[in-house]
Amino acid sequence: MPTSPEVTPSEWRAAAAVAGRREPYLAATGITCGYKKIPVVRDVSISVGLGEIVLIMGPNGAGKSTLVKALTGKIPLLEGRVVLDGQDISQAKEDERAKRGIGYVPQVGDVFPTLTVQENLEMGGYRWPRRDVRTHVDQALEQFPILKALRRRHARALSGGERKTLAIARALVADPRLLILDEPTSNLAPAIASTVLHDVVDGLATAGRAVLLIEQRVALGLEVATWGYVLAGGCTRFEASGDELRARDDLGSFFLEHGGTTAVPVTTQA
Amino acid sequence: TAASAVRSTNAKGPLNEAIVIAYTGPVSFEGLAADGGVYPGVSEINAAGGINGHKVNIVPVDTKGDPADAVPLVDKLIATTSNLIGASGIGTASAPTEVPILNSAGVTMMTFAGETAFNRSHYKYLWRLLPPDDANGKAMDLYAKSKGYKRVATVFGTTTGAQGDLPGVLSGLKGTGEKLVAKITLTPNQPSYRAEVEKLIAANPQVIFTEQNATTAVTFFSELKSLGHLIQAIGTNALVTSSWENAVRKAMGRSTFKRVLTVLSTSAPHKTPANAAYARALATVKSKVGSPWTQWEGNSHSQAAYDGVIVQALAMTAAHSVTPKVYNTHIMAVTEPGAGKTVVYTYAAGVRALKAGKKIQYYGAGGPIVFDKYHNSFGNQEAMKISTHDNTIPIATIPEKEIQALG
Amino acid sequence: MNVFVQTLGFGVVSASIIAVGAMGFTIQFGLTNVLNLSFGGVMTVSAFVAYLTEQSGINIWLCLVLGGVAGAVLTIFLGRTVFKVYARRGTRLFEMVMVTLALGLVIEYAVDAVSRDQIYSLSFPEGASYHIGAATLTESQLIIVGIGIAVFVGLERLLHMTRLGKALRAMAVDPGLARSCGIPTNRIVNATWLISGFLCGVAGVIYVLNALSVSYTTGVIFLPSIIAAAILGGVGSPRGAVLAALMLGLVTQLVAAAGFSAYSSIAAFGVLVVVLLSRPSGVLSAAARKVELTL
Amino acid sequence: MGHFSFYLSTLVVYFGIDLLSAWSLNLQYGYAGVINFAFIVFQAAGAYVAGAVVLGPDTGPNSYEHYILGARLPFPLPLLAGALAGAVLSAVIGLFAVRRIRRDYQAAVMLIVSLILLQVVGNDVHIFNGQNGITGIPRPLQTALGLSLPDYQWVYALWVLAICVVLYVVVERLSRSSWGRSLRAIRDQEDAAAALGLNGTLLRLEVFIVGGAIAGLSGALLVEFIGAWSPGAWGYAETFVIFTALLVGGVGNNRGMLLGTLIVPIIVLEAPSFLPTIGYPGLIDAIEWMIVGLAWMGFLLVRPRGLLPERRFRAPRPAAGVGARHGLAGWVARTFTLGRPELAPVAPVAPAIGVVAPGRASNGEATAPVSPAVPPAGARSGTVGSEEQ
Amino acid sequence: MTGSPTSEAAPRAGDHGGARGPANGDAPVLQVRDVVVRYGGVVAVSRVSFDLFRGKILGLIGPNGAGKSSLLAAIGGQQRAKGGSILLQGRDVTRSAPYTRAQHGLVRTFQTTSEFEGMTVFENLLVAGRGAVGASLWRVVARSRTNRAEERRAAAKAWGVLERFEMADLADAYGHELSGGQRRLVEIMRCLMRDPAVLLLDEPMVGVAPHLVAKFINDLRAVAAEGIGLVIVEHALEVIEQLCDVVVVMALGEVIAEGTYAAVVGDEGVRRAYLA
Ligand SMILES: Nc1ncnc2c1ncn2[C@@H]1O[C@H](COP(=O)(O)OP(=O)(O)OP(=O)(O)O)[C@@H](O)[C@H]1O
Ligand SMILES: Nc1ncnc2c1ncn2[C@@H]1O[C@H](COP(=O)(O)OP(=O)(O)OP(=O)(O)O)[C@@H](O)[C@H]1O
Ligand SMILES: [Mg+2]
Ligand SMILES: [Mg+2]
Repeated sequence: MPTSPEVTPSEWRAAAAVAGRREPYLAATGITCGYKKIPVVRDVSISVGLGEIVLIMGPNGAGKSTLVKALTGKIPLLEGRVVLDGQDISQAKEDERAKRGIGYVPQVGDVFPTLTVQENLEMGGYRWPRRDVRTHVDQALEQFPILKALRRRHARALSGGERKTLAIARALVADPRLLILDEPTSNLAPAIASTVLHDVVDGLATAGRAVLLIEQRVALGLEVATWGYVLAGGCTRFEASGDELRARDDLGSFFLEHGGTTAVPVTTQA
Repeated sequence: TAASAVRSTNAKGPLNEAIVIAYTGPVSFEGLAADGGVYPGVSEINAAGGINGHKVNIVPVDTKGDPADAVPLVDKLIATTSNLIGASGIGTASAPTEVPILNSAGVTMMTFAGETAFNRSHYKYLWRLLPPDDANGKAMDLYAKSKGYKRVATVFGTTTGAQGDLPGVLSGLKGTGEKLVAKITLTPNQPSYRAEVEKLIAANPQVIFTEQNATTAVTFFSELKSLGHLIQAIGTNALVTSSWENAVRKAMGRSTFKRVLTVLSTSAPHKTPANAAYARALATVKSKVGSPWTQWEGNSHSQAAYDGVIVQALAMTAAHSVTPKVYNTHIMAVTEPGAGKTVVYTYAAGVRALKAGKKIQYYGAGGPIVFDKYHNSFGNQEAMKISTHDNTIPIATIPEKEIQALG
Repeated sequence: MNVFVQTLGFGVVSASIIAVGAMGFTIQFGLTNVLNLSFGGVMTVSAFVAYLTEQSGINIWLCLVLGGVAGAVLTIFLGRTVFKVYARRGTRLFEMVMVTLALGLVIEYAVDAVSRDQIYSLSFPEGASYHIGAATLTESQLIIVGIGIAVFVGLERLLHMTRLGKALRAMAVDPGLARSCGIPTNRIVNATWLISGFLCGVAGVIYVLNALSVSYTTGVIFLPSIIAAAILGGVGSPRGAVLAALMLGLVTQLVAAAGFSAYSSIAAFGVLVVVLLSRPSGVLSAAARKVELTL
Repeated sequence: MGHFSFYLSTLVVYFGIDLLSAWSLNLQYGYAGVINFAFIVFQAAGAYVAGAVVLGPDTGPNSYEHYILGARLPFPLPLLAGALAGAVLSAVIGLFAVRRIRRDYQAAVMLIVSLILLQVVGNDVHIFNGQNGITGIPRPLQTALGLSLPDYQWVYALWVLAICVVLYVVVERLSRSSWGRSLRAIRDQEDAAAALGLNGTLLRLEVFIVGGAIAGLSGALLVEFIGAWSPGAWGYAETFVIFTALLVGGVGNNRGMLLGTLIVPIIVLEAPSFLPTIGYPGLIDAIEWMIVGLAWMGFLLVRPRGLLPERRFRAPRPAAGVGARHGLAGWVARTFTLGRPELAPVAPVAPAIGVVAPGRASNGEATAPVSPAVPPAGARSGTVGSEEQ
Repeated sequence: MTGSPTSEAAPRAGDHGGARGPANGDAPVLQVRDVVVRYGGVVAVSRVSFDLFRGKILGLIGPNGAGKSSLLAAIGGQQRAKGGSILLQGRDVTRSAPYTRAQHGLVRTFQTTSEFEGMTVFENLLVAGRGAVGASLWRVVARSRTNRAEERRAAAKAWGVLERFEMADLADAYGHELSGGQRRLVEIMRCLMRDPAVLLLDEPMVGVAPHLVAKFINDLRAVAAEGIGLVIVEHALEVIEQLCDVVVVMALGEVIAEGTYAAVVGDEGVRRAYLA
């Protein structure tokens, strides 16, 4: 299988521009990463521009979470480069990347169980000066009123959805320039899921932030995505704009049929 | 059998004397005391030309005071040591495991282990140079009685040695008629013994019988002192080590220490030529023994260890053999007093006398050595004050007969 | 009766000694998830530092601070040079316990070698005596109790009121997530080591002030009580550690006063077992079950 | 030579006994996750009881030992008594210690139990004679066999090894059985395992008792060999020696224990005793311990999973038709197309940045090509294979 | 497993009695009566009741924090019910330990995945697969022959399930090496290994690729068809719509509506509490 040779950021930008993308805020090129030095994701390049909502899709075990773990610095890169806002952050530590404006809501392990809701939110605002934390926390609570009543509760004593909500709110407290959400709608009731995607995610993009979204409920993700990547077996196999994905007649008819809530096709058994 | 240690009488190369004892662990002081006797003894022998022309080496074996650790080490000793002429030490804690192995391998043992189990032992190769622990305990009773004490308290740690002496103390008290007002057992190395101290004070004894390790003693006596009740204490022979004395002396204060504490130990005449020889030999090995080296001079355990080595060597000379199987039967011959025997105080003198065809009685640094049929040598006990580590001041002697008479 | 009152007062002193160590231990265990059995070795070293400085005639309370500093320095040194290396290699909880144990052995016997296997005793003026109720306590004992209280108040405030404290707690449950929040976990871990090391050192010194002798086994002998108090109180909770230390201190002294001195520490440990049994769910939290080393 | 063989037989006996201990711990820790820092207590229980039931009646004023019912049980009953003692003590301690508490707390509780019992037995002369312990335990059948001590030792060593072989089979079978699997399930996720019908406390108690019986047996074998037993022989540090053997050998691998026990007792017990004598007494020992500690740490750094790590269970593949690839093609087809095969992806195209060739994308073709579903073969099998030894 | 679900008219009983009324004169497999769950001061579930019959699928929906998981915990025994009673196949199990309930035929999945991390995927399935044989040493020793047969059966079944959920490649992967969705699949496959009387599923489809969701739906239908009672909590409403015979809506710990899916989503109160 042909793999791309070394790609410089400028080439990348050129390619992206032609494809009708915005200038990348985060550009990851030739990423190879995995666990214990054994690659799971191989030679993947993706980018997110400010104002974009980029969706990553793919079957279970495709390497989506692994890829974003490499972007946030949770696992080391085996190859490739991560450039954030023109600066190479490939070697930067996780907390360093967070300070530079990458927010991250992991798929699992997304809150501090032994801290209260309030304290969790405060931790989200760790990068702010002390006196500003309060206002950021309050803003986040405004967005998710469900958390207000739970402020003093330990995070381990939340329901699944409350917990996910808290995780998202915590990431918002940091007011990141790039927010990475790994399956944010899981465990969320439809109403909150839709708030998250349409108000929060869309709102961030409108406000000029970059959002990288992983969704297994593909249709839901596509509602807001401006660009989509399909990942499988650790490689990107396909990418297209959100419009294009939505426009494909087969997909379109499917979404219409199912009210757009999720992509649950019902197939006959093979 | 294959188990005899030295097969040839005409051994080649140096002879090996083992010290099988705990150098580490809770009873590590035994190892130091053994070293304090064996090293000078061997040095004296070598200085006098060795045994039948052979030089002697020392092989220390650290049993850690743990029988399970001791077994493979002793087996290894027997397996890997050529010309093994004997074993010294055989400390209290693991003696019961080691003795059978060494005995069946035919290694002569010179021990100061206090176990009452050996009071009637049938081990052919085992010789004990110090009285058993309970004799020491009874001597304490007798001394207290002689001082007119009526109300006594025992304060013993739970270590092996302490538990060996305690039965003697208790059984002795029945004979002396003193009243036991408190029997306190100290779990070693606690940060405080406040409750025990309070209890002791409440019982209002006139004197304390005691044996505890240094850490325990420091804490216990400082608390006793800080509550203003530091009364007279009588200790066992295990307290005569410089590290114990230093630690406790500092905690009590120098003059208090001397005033309060009396120690009972096997009596050792200080002025015999044997003592002088021992002191000289000790000086030649001062870098090899626990410091300060002078402390071992008056230590009954060290004296016993020293005597043990000399006795072995003299027996070998008398038997014209370095094989334990052969010389073991000559041991009594060089120690027993008897009419017409030449009394010798040093190895060199003994060898000279034997060469001259005389029968000898070795009179040791720890006094005369008289083995009974169970190979035990008893002796007088002595009460003493400790002024500095190498300066003990005898104040009374408790004759062996009185101790035996007590039960 | 009087004996009991006396011992009660004294139980508080023992409790304070245990509590200081247990608080140091508990925050290290709670925040880095390392059940650090080399803690005993560090206490010994600090105790020796205090002994040596005391020998050179420095005021004993200054020695206490020096001992604490020694503990802090040694702990952070070990943390950075030893524990971290293992954590990077992905050493897990249990193996780490074994590492700390081995390290404890190394320290213990290094001290043994340097101290020539000897016991060193301190003669330290105990100062005036005070009668509090029926109990008599010396000045230094009162100061020890004071230290215990001060450490407790300080730690509680630190953990629950300050940002550093909250970050410490956050990191304890999920270091990865903490990092992705931008918390500089490295610095925070260092802070933990410094604090717990300092407390460990202080504990070693006040233990020796009470027992009045120090040898290479001092810390190892003291360690079980500290671990017991830390666990009884719930790992990571200074409040719990203090309560547990009080319980252990009083039980030990009362049982001894009742005449079962051989069983006093046994009784104290028995309390631990009983309490752990009666509230197994209290110490079992879903979050805490899957602990990850935070180094 | 004769002497060396004598020494060797001793080492073989110790090796066998440590091996039993390591298996017992492996069962408890490697499979059930119970960190039994009180291990040595169960070995001690076996040793004391096995010793005390052969000592016979009190022998008079000079014997200071306390005996159990004055029994003088014949071989091999003492061994069984030892195993039983280990099992019973395990059951008693297990009743509180293996309940559901945090694993590290459990470890600490066990450590403390170990300290408590050592103190109780050491401080109280009425229980197995306090610090002095029991001594003079006869070696089984020594007189009956009429062998010299060295020969007898070899017989004994073979006897121990025979027991090891039997127990290897037992332990290996148990740990591979569905019971062993249940233990591991409980260890990993007690809630989930309980929801599948497994009683965690019972399972842990069972493994605790089985381990305790093996420990007791090892203690009995040991005491019959050395002939004495006292608190000096079961300080809690002894437990850590076995645990180290476990770690060195590889947790969860019964064969690894062979290596572990071969290496650790030799490092811990034998190698240092070959060091030359220097300095004051005790210095060598201190240095030895430092070396042991450093070696131990070094090992954990270099081979943290042990010499023979736990073996991954390889599920036996059924004959055919299984293991077909599942990849992108299927996923896209099923996700986007409602199973309409005509939209299944067609042509292979370069992945990553080359996927959307600028020219083609700009002309707005609606059907961007999709690369075929070829999972990177190396990725999966590589990940799995990484754990293999 | 049976036919095309799109064509198949799942037994969506139009009458209210679908899951509530006895389908064929059966007694309910699971009866929940006035169950209360409290955490300290928080009342998570207050007096909830329902009956579940053989072969029926009950959907439990409601906003986040409504008390759905708490209710499942009370039924499964992970949380002690502070009031009310739970009858499993007519047996009162309100105070039983979770493993007893499981042995009496109740199997559940958890909202946060609970794979056995130190075991391979295949072993994960085997643990679920055998009856109660590995549950105690005694049974393993005493029933070694039955045991072996049972193991073989379980292994065969495991391969089938693995194949179906495209996890056969990963049979030998450890639980801790799985992706989020794969962990969920293990959870799902584990409960399909069992032949329970009652199956409780707490958001089983979260993070699972859509086509596998479809398969799983089919499987659940087949499971129900075998006469097993199912309770499923899910926020993906189309799953509930396709699957459930009856839907119970909870909010703030109480049941606010129940009935068929259509009836329930049409309900004004439900719209306000959940869907808005
Ligand atoms: N351990 C706990 N301690 C205190 N309150 C708790 C605890 N667990 C859950 N709660 C509270 O109980 C209520 C019900 O929680 P539950 O998990 O049952 O909700 P749920 O319906 O499953 O929600 P979700 O859809 O978000 O999973 C919530 O308000 C939650 O905050
Ligand atoms: N800690 C790990 N160690 C080894 N392999 C892992 C680990 N985590 C994930 N993997 C493997 O890497 C592959 C990719 O996992 P990843 O979590 O990135 O998948 P994903 O695309 O996020 O899937 P999902 O949609 O199921 O969350 C999977 O096949 C998984 O088995
Ligand atoms: Mg994922
Ligand atoms: Mg829930």
